[in-house]
Amino acid sequence: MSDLENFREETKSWLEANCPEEMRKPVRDDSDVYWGGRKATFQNDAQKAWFEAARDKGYTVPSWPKEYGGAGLSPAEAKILRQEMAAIGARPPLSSFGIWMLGPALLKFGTEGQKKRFLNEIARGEIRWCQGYSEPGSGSDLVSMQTYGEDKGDHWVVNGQKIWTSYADKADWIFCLVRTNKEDKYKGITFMLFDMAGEGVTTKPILLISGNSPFCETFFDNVKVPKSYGDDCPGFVGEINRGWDVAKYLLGHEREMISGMGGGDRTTAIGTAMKRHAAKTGDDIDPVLRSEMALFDVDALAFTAMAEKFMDEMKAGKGHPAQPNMMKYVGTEINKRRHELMMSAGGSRSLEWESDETRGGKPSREWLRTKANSIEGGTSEVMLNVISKRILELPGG
Amino acid sequence: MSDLENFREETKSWLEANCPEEMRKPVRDDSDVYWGGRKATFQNDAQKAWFEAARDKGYTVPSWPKEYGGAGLSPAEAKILRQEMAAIGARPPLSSFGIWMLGPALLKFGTEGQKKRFLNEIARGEIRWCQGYSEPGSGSDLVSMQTYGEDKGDHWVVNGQKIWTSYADKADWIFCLVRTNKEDKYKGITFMLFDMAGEGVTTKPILLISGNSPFCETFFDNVKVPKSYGDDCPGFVGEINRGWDVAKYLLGHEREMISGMGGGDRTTAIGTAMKRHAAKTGDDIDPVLRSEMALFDVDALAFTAMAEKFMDEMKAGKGHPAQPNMMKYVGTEINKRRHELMMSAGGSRSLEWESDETRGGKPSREWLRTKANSIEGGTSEVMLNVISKRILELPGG
Amino acid sequence: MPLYHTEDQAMLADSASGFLAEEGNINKQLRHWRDRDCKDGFGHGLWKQMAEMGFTGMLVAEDDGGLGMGHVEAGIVLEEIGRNLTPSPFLTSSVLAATALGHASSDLKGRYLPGLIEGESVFAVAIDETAKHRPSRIATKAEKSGNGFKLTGSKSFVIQGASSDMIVVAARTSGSDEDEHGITLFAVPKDVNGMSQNPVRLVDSSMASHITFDGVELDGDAVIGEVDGGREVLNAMLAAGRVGAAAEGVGVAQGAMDMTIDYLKQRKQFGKVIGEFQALQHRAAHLYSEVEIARAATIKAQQLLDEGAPSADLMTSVAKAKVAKAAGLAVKEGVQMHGGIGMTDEYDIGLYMKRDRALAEFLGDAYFHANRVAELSGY
Amino acid sequence: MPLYHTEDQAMLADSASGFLAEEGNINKQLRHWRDRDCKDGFGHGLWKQMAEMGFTGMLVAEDDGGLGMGHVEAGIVLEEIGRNLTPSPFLTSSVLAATALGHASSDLKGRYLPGLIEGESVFAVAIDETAKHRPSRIATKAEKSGNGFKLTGSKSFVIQGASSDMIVVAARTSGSDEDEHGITLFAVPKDVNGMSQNPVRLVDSSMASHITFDGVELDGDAVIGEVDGGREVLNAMLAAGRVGAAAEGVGVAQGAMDMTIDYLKQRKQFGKVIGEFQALQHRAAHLYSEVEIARAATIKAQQLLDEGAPSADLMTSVAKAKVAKAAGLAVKEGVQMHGGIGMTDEYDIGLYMKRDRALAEFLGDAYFHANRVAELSGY
Repeated sequence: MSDLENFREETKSWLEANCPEEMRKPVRDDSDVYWGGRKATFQNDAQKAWFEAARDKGYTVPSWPKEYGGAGLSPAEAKILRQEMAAIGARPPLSSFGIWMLGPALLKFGTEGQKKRFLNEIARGEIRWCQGYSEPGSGSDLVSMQTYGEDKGDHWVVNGQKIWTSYADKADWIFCLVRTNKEDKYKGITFMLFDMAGEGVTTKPILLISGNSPFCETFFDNVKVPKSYGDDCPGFVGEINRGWDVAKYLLGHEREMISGMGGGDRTTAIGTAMKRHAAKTGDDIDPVLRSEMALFDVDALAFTAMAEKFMDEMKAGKGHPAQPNMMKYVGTEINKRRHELMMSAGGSRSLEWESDETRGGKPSREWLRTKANSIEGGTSEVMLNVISKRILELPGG
Repeated sequence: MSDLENFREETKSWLEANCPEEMRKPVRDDSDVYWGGRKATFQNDAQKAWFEAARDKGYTVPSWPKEYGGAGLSPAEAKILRQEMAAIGARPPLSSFGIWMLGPALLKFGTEGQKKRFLNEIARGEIRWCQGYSEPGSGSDLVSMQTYGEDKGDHWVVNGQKIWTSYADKADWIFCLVRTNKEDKYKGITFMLFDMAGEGVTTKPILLISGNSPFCETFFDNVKVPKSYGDDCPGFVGEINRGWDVAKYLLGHEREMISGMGGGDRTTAIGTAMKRHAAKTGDDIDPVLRSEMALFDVDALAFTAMAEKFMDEMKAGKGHPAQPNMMKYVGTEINKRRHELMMSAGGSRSLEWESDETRGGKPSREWLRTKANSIEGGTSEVMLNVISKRILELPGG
Repeated sequence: MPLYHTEDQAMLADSASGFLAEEGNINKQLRHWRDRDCKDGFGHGLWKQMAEMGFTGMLVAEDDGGLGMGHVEAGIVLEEIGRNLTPSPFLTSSVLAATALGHASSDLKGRYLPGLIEGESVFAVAIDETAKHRPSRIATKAEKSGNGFKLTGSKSFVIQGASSDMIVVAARTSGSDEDEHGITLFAVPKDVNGMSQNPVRLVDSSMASHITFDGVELDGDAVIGEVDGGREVLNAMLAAGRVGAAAEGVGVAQGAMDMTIDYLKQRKQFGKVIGEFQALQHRAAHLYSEVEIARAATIKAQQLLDEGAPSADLMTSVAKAKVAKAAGLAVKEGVQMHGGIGMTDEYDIGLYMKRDRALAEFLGDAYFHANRVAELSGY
Repeated sequence: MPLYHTEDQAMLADSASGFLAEEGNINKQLRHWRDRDCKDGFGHGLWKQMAEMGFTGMLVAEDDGGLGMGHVEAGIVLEEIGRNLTPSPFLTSSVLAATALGHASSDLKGRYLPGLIEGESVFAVAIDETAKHRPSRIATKAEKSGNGFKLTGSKSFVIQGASSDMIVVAARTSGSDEDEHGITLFAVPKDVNGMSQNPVRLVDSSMASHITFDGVELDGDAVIGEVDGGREVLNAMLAAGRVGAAAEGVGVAQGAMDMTIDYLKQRKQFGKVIGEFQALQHRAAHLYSEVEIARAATIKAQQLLDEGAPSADLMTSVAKAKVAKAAGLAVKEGVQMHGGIGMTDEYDIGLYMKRDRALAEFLGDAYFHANRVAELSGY
């Protein structure tokens, strides 16, 4: 039996022994997700047991090196673990922006000291991170951000405001873009790391048109950010004033994550579900709406094939490097259309905002929430700009 | 009985007496249109009789002053004539770019001598004019035209090329934009008038994707254009180097003519006709195509109302002066969609290019011809630019 | 008649826009009542003011104490209501119910119209029985009992049902569910025994009721128009309501568009005002065209309806569908062009998106009416 | 299997694109034959060359002397055919007819396949009987007569019918016009008595025949597959032809798009290359996305068909519809972005528009297949 086959057997039995039944049920909402951090509490014993078992095995971040809290799995082994977890529907033992965003950045740009400290804290779920990028004045034009850190020798004094900082009110630390040189737009930003519990940091949750959201506004009023947290552990990633390189890397990383979503995973026609739904309520689907669904399903099912092709090509290192922008553009636009059609099929019932029959207005709130898909993580307009420049190589503009 | 009622009665009886039966049948194709000019021949005696009666009455250009060959009708009288001619389906006795384009320009910018000579020639169908505007290098960006007239004192020597000159191969004279000052883009163009029979003028018909067309390429090789055709009759309209003012006026005029078209006049749903047509051939209309037709008919019938509103507002001097650009944009896009749907409804039969059943490929040739609607007389892109600048007052760009 | 407003109508438009911008604006009405979780979803004070402005009885015949105006005039008020997202009983009470009552006995008129004209009363209409608009199908039964009727069945999407003093209910007095004939309209007063309402808040913060009738006893004089002959009145009511909803939708579209164009002129990115980006300019210009056309179709439908022209029915569905499309585009482009802040409850553009959705669904969405255009055109 | 080409397939793509760009390009083939008003609409010389390249017998089983390749491989050739607008019998003969003959008796195979593989023979298929594709309805009758059949009826839109040595005809041997069962396919040789063809030139310069069968006598061995059981073979033929047409359509879209993007980089207006205008950039980027997705759907359908997966049928209609939409957008944007010269016969972009139209109609247009997607999905 090959090593990989061995590994698969071991993994199966380990999961069997360590992943409780309750942790094999689909995640219903955010309360089922364990985010870790200082203020974290467990939903139940099962969640605690599953997290701790995974943490001790390094399976909160399986492919990270052992010395940073991971299990040092090879890509092939990591894939097997994913497959076996999917097979039993195991929930992720730990979720966090540390794992998704800061981790990859540190693995690429961090010092040994930073990796040892911060990656282990992330892997062990001790520190929950949030991301400080956008500002009210700088959305698509991120690099125009103004939050400023004044150099005070061994530390900076940071003043300014960030927006769209997810879970800032729940996070312990923030990785944050701060301007440290007003002369140079691109080479004047530093990628800082600091504690949200520090003096002068306040957060305010943002109410969306769809209702409550994880997003916050975050304000910095003379926040002291040390340039070093000790031996070989600077308070910033990469070089001072070169934080934009780190940010760009993470944005690409983020876009790739998003580009996999948005209908790409769905393979059933919307019309099928909608007709079944309408039949329950004694409705039938209007012929013109039916046709719109048919035309949508052509686009959506074709995009499903595109998503599969995109993933296959990514794995094989084929395909244009800017292709994630196209996937993000189309995927989010399709998802918006899907919810428009679902609202139409649902009729007046789907307009209800708080009723029990709609579980608190799920259809309309989800419909409204999809409108952000084509804005967050790079607007559709920016995606189209990138496609025309980098893929079609159209000039200037 | 009021003067207008009198006029209506007189008009009725005059038409009754002078418009032959054959001239009350709908125009089938270009051969039914009398364009006048030196080389003109009449299709039949009826066409000759109708033209001559109208010419002698001044009804080839009813609202032009009598001294220029018109009948000097007031707007109210002209409207009555239009109504009564429409009532019996009378064909226009004479058609020409002289009537539609040059005439209005001369009435606004021409000298008395020019009006006396050229307007009378137009009204009497003696001279057929064509328009020399576009050049291969300058389509939407008309003012970048290069055809150059070198000043030789009492005349210019013109060299260059025009494109899209309708019926240039059949026309006697041309009104033509010629650059007379290379330093000033806008104030360096002269609106010249000259004889196509002169030395150095050659024309070449353009074959379109839809087949033969009235369009030509026109080449000028050292063409001599006199600055004057005699007392008070210069060889140009307006001032030298200020021809762009005349051209702009005519472009606006042209856009207003076009903006009335394109579905604006149609009031019956496309689906009705298409279903009848399909039934004849034993076909039924696919449900999704039917829905597309329904959605189209919503747009087309709504645009019919818009066209009526637009005309009413124009007559009353209401509405935004740039509104014709919107009408042109929407009208042409709707007309293109209409023919796409007609082709789909017609199926493989409508693909035929030469067959008798399709009268020589009428459906497919007309479909292809509509693709020029959103290009000629100002592209849809230019229309959208104008709307955003002049109506929405969006900045620069 | 030319397709633009007469001088009188232009004057009405001026006063309506001034009044509603002042008294009916988003902060004073929609947000005010929404944030207080008001059970009506609108303000009775404003309703009184609208009565003083002479709006409430616009469509009521002069003989019945109203102004005897037409749908063009009602549409002028509705467009301003749409532009300001003003929550009010105008569309349901002064357009739909008033149209039905126009066909009612002098007794019923006397009972209900004065309250409407005074802005004292609020009325609702109960037509739909499933989540999609399908007036061809009326299953709610009204059986003869004594010299009256007994009402049994259920209705949904009854806007402001729980706030209403009277509800116009379409019920079946004979024939089967899909029959053209056999419909009767009833004026059902609030608090009748056997009527239970389940009011729910909708996405646009308005209130709509699911109503069940469990053997509700009605006098014979509650009948509006002819017994079994209610389809005609129902159709008149639907036409008035649809062209009215179209007019309000034009206002929603215009309001969302104006707000977005303004934003394009202010918001800076990449060192320039985003309104300078040609891609956005072209989309804005296209949106402008669509809104203009939607308005033209609506005015045309209003005029035809006022003239009693046979083609009014077709044009009404054209207008309702076209407005739904144009307003839908306006709010989608509005949120997208506003970017992130367009998603926040703090900004108004999202409120336009919510209202547009509810309004488009009311009395038949774009798909319903496109299909109706095809059917009326014989295909 | 990953959704991209294997090394062998990539090699095939290289040789096919090189060969067709060189020998099958627009001037050498489409314009050449069109301007000579060629009665075939394609060149037999190129057909021979395609045989030498090994294309003609790609889908023919190895036991039958072919290469036994799949629809992915055939699609590679078809995409290049589409890109170059190469007129050829490949789609009708090597894909549609070859698929039918794969179900035929060894006798029929022996009679027809060698000629196909050699590039000597050309075959056509006769399915449609009205102007719209509707294979569910087969009215052309084949009555038993002696030990053979007698064919009566008419077919339309038979591509290259007049140039063909044999035509695969779908006829009814039992049941009524709309019946699933009772279809039989016949291999009808040219010049049989009672078959009259009316060949017409189509918008894309290809030739299509209206064919009438007036009691055409056929031997029993002309039957392909089972008597009355032809539906299965017909469906296999349709699936192969549709996914093939989709592949060719991807080539048409790509060719039109590439030509247009190039033009955007060269054409100057208002002092800059028009490709700098953001409105055109966004439309071009959107077009790129649509073409990419259409290609992905097509490859997916090809793979599923080669695997014999049950979902192949659904994905085939998805691909045919998506390609029609994407290619339709490519040629419309192509002509519009070229402006005036795009309307001239001198430029090639108009030829793409013409071919796209004919190809989209062939074996069912976007509306037909969108409706089919709905039906296959149970709504």
